[in-house]
Amino acid sequence: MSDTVLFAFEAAINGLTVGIMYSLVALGFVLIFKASGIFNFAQGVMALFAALTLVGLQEGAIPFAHLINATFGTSIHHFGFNIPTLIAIPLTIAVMVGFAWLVERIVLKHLVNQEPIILFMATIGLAYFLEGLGDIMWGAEVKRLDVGLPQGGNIWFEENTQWLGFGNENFYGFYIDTLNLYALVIAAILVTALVIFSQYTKQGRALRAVADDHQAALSVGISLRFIWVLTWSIAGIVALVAGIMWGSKSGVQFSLSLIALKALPVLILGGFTSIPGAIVGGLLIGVGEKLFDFFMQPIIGGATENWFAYMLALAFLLFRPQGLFGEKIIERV
Amino acid sequence: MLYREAGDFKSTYPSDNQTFPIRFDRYAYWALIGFAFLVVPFLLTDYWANSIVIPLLIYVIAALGLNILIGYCGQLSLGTGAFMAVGAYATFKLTTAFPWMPIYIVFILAGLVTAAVGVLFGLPSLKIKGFYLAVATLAAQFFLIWLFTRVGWFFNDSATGMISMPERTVFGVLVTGPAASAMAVYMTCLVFVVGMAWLARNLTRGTVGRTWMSIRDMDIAAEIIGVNPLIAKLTAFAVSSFFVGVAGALLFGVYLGAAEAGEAFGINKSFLVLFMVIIGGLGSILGSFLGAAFLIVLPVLLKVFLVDALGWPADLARHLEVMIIGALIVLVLIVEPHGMAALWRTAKEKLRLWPFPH
Amino acid sequence: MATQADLQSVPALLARNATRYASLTAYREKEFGIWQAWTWAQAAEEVNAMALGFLALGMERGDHVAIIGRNRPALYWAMVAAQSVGAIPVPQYADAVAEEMAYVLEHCGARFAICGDQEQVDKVIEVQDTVDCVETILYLDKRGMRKYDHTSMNWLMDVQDEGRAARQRFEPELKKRIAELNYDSTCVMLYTSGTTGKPKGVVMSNRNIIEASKSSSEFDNLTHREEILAYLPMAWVGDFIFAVGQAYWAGFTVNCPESAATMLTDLREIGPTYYFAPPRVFETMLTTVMIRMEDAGATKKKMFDTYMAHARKVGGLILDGKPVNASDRMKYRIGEMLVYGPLKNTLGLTNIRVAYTAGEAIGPEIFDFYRSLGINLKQLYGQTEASVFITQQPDGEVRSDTVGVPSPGVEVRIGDNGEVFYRSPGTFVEYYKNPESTASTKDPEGWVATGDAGFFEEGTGHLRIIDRAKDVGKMANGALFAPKYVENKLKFFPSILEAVVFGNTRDRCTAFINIDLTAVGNWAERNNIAYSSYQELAGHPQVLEMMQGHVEEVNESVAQDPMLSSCQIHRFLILHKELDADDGEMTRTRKVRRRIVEEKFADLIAGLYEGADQVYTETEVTYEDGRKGAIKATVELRDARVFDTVAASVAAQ
Amino acid sequence: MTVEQREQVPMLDTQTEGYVTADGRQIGGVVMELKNITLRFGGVVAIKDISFDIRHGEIRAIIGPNGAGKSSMLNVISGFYNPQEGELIYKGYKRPQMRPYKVSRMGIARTFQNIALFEGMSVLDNIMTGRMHHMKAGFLSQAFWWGAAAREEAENREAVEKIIDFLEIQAIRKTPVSRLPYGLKKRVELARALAAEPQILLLDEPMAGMNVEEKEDMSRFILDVNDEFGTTTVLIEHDMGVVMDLSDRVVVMDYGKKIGDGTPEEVMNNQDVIDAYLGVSHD
Repeated sequence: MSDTVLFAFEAAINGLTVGIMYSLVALGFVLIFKASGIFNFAQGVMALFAALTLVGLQEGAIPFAHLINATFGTSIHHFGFNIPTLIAIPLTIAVMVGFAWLVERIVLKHLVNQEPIILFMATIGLAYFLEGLGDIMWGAEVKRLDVGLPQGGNIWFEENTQWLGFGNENFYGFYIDTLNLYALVIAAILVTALVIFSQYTKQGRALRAVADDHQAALSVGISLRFIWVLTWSIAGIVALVAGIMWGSKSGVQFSLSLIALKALPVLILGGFTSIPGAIVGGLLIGVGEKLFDFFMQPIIGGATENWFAYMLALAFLLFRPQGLFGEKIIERV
Repeated sequence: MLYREAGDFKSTYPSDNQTFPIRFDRYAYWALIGFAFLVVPFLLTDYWANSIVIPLLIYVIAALGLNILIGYCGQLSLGTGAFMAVGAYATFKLTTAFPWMPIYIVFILAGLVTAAVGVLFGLPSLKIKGFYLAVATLAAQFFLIWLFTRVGWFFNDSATGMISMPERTVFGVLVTGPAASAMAVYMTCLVFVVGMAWLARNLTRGTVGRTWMSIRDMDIAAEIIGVNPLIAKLTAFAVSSFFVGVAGALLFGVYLGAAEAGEAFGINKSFLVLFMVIIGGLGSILGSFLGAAFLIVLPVLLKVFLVDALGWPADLARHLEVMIIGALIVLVLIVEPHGMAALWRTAKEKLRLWPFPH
Repeated sequence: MATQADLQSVPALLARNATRYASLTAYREKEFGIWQAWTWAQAAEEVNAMALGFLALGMERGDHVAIIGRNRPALYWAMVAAQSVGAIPVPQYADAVAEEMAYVLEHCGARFAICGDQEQVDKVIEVQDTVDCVETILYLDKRGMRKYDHTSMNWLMDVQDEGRAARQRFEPELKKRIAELNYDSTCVMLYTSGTTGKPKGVVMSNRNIIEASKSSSEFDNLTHREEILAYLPMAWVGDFIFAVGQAYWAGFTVNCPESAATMLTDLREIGPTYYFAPPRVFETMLTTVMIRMEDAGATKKKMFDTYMAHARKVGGLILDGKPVNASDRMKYRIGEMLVYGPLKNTLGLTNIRVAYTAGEAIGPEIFDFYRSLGINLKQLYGQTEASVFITQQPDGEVRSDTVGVPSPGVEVRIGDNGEVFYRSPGTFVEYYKNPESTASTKDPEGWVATGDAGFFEEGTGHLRIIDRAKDVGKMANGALFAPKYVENKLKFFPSILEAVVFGNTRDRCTAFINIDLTAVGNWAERNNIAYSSYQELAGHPQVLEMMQGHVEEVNESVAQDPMLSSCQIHRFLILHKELDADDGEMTRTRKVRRRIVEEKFADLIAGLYEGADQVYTETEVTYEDGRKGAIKATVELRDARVFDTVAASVAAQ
Repeated sequence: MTVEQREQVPMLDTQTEGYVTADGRQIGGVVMELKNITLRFGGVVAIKDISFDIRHGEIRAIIGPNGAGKSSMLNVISGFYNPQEGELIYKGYKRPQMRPYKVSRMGIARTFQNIALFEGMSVLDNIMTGRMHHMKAGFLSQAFWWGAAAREEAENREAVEKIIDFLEIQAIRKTPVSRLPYGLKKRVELARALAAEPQILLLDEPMAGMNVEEKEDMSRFILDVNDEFGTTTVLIEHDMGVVMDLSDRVVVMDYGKKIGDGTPEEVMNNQDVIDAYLGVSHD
């Protein structure tokens, strides 16, 4: 079997794992969009913020240390103790829930029944705010995030895929980062959890009710504000997961918030209101851009990941504006 | 309070829908123009020119452009940075390819090139709206930047991958390159700002403007009463991109002097200009000025205050700035979705009704 | 250049202006969103064309031409055009109901009726069932006229076009007719809405109008630069003098508002330099100012009050050029910048050079309010029969309680019964078809009885009007009874719109009161008192309380004046309906028709004197559309504290 | 031959005779004829095989219970929906499928059931937008406010002011429409439609949600418009009384089918119509 195919195949697999990231972020988008019709641009930054907070807690860093030092000329950095991951994660979740609550209190409450575009811009503002806040709280330098997920190539997988070479001697089996396997699993678990939550819990049903029809939901006495806090909290948790994945792979840094932008085309493909859509879309884009880059690199040069997703989405929009899973809109006057 | 409108009546339609119908405003406007052209040039120091005045003027043009697209025609765009890049690279290619070409012409041509590109990326707007369109424009943003950084032709295969502006003169006065005097650069920018603000006003006051606004307010109804959405949207994209392109051309040509698409015109530029428009006021020419001024002056103030005065590390100040801007956006949208321009309007109304509260 | 001799008619003045002020603006009208303007030359052409058109329609010398509609240039032109062909314009009140109109048309035998719009045309057509003199109807506003039978009807603009077309044929005839006009030919006929009985047609010669306009223009040295807003009813002599007489004499610009609804905005846009308004207009203006300031923030309110207080202190003096110390002047200047200037601006009074009020007494604080702002508001005393001017206040001698000194060319004397008589070039020719009342008003030497009682102040030589002569009566105890004097004092309270005092030949005085719905209504809101109608508010105990307070205040001040102290009000009630011209209780110029009120509300008056606490009554009312209905109410009667003065008994001897 | 050329062709077919209305107005020949129009949304049939004509200068009413397909009918005429079957003959020519803005350029203007004004613009600008087709100034002339643009602006403002005066909305000329009460908005929308100087004026429930005197005003305006400009008017209305006073001929629809067509009197005495209104045939 020829190298190209194999390498293409490997590229695809890596794409798949990157795709999971996109899917996770997109997932957050979809949740909030379904529940409140808000297009939450800050989702990516939330992931970054969550990751930063987690790291900070683990290291027992002092929040706003830089700020304090700058103002009082002190030079404090750490409390001098570390918080075990298993405690740090719940704490971080708590922080994200708190954040969700604040967002509802301070922002959303005042922006009800504004046009979606205004809300969208508000979330852009939110993203900036959160980004600045994260940097000020925990410092801007790139951080290693280790939640005990094994790193490095996965020998087992490599050995057990060698036979696919069919005697091609410079093929030693597919290389894949163990972390990515975990990522796959965790993502799967997360989605299932979400599904179960929305199917079998009271809040979950309320959430779906709101997603289907605001007015109706309100009329049966579901508190919209509660739902918002809820969805933003969940989005926060999803963000944390995404943050952990990305963070432990390539360190916690600003680039993380850029995947937020990547999530946009994902949504275009998947449709704004469909959870499976988000997952599929994410994977599609992930695989797509890797393969595209793999084949195009020699012809038009590399780094096409920067734009491939958007161009794909654009092309898509022109032919199926409502996305893969969205339903057609009939205009009326 | 300052207004004396009694006896200020209109006996022709042109005088009735002139830009400043109220006598007092008219005088104020001319006074300001006079000040900008006759006084400022002689007070201008290099520090002021480079840290505030010139970037301010350039971004006003960009904000005007984006405001036409979002504020007047209701088409959301996140590709401003890339379109500025188009303007910049067009300037570079034109100046290097046709050394004889007068620099002002170059800037205008650069604008036109951008307009063409803008129309191209505006085409999807005929089928898609809102966030979807935003994504389409993101495609422009990333694709174009990628193009400018990857394809050697655009930067004449310079080793650094950067483009740098050769020296050009107007009436024998050097206006580009590091040696250009602050005054010359200022004057160049001022001329463009005044000219383009005037264009923007003309376009928004008449038929074109009304077609744009009708599309913004209710596109279906607009089409049914006879607005051709194709023309309306594409003209909006063209004009908007033209403005943004010129802004980019000036930014590179007279201000930066050298640039690399990646940093100079990244997605953050898009957001910066977007914020100027939001904070300043959607659908308001004045707003574009206010917004640009605000977001140019704010960082300088913060720097002066935090870094120079309090001696904070620069990066910390940066982060605080980002945070504050973000918070401001949210605040503005909550308090006054129509931005500073709207606040100004209300203030003015109060003045006109003075001493009555309403 | 035209000399005095050949300026003996309004058309002649127009001809002069068409050359002297050719390119200056004669008329402006807010229409289609902008101020359409006509220069004197253009105006002359329009009038000329219209006159030719009238000739084409066979308008004859001495024909009466009824003009019915709101103030519009074309209607003013119609009047002058009519004069040009030797006919007599008869402007009428646009808001007159059909009957009133019927009487006037009948009485003057108008052959032509020129209407502003469909509404007026409909009225005339309705009248035509009974009145057969009207041969031709012309209208100005085409709107909705398409369906009408046009056999004897025409659009004014078409008439003009016909005129233009027929210039060749009629030019000579028109020239001839204009030439015939002289000082003695009739200029206009105006119907006085006499406070009693049917209106009388006052015949005014060119001499009356032009002389009056001339001398009054000189009195206030009005120039061609003045701007006035023509918003007063065209049928009122004042409007004719200001918008035609003086305007043509001085050559200044007449501005017509777009509609009643936009009057205030239009006033503000034009910013007149010469302005007339009856007291009630100034009154409502002041009330609205005060109401609007109520909602102002504390600091602003404070600033407003302090500076207004200061204005009251020195504003008037500064306006009269009296000495005021530097610091006060300074403070006034600041006030001008912060309050007075902006206030005048929002009211549209910034450019006022001369403003007049007349017709009724004006409340001192209202009067002073405007003067303190630096607006040269003055009072004049006049009548239709006098072509307005009898007395005027010269600059610098302005007070709220007098009506000034005799206007130039006017002789004034006080009859032994205290009635005011005058004689002037402005004095009217006669009452049309009514020699006896002509004789009873105007004696052979040309002295005219005003029907008002008054006296000249020692020292100043200013005239003071107490009341209508016939209303000044004697009380049972022989003391002097001057109801108007007391009523005015009452009406000076913003919350009182109208008051009627009774007591002639009786032992004590009583009063009806109409509350001001705006002022009291606003007060009610602030004290969250709910009310649904005038009637309900009028019946509210707290309102009664307030009125009681006012009445007693008045009594106290009346008590000061030995001559009139017995006019104190012993009992009063708040009337359950607003006095209204449509019900004949007032004239169109809103003067109370005392007799009619007395008859109509006899039961209430009886109640007041029998000392009842409540009276149940039913009153017939006419709605705007002419339908009739009845208001039922139980009115509460109140006693008021009176202040006895030794003087009262003295006067009684 | 293109749409624009068609526009030039003098209207009306000569065969059909006009008629004279009760109040003695001369009604001309057929301006528009709808033949066997059928409109579906997916499975749903909104309009089923409907035919009727509209004559020059008449006031034509379409009535029927909710969901009868009245609005859909109007949308077909204004080109917003394209019927799957049937044809629409306008001024003697079959009208091909075309974008709504082209339809409006052929002299068809309309108002909307739930007001569709441009909330962000002043009353004046809204009405000016209605005159789109009368503004021909080129883009550059606009940009530099040279001759044509400035001149056109003034000329069209004049035309618009006539309409403002006609509908008695001088006082709100420069107010942003978002600040207007419902009744006035309706009036402004009518003004915007009139500004186009249409040959056919479509009114979709012009009096929905108005109080009595607002209705009276609106009726007066509709009649005056028809009277002053001789505009052919097609209106949808619920209020039977109003329809009977206003309209010359009435089409009655129910469940997408035509159940009656004729003068108000005829329609009133039509059994199907009565049933439909009493809801006999329904639920």
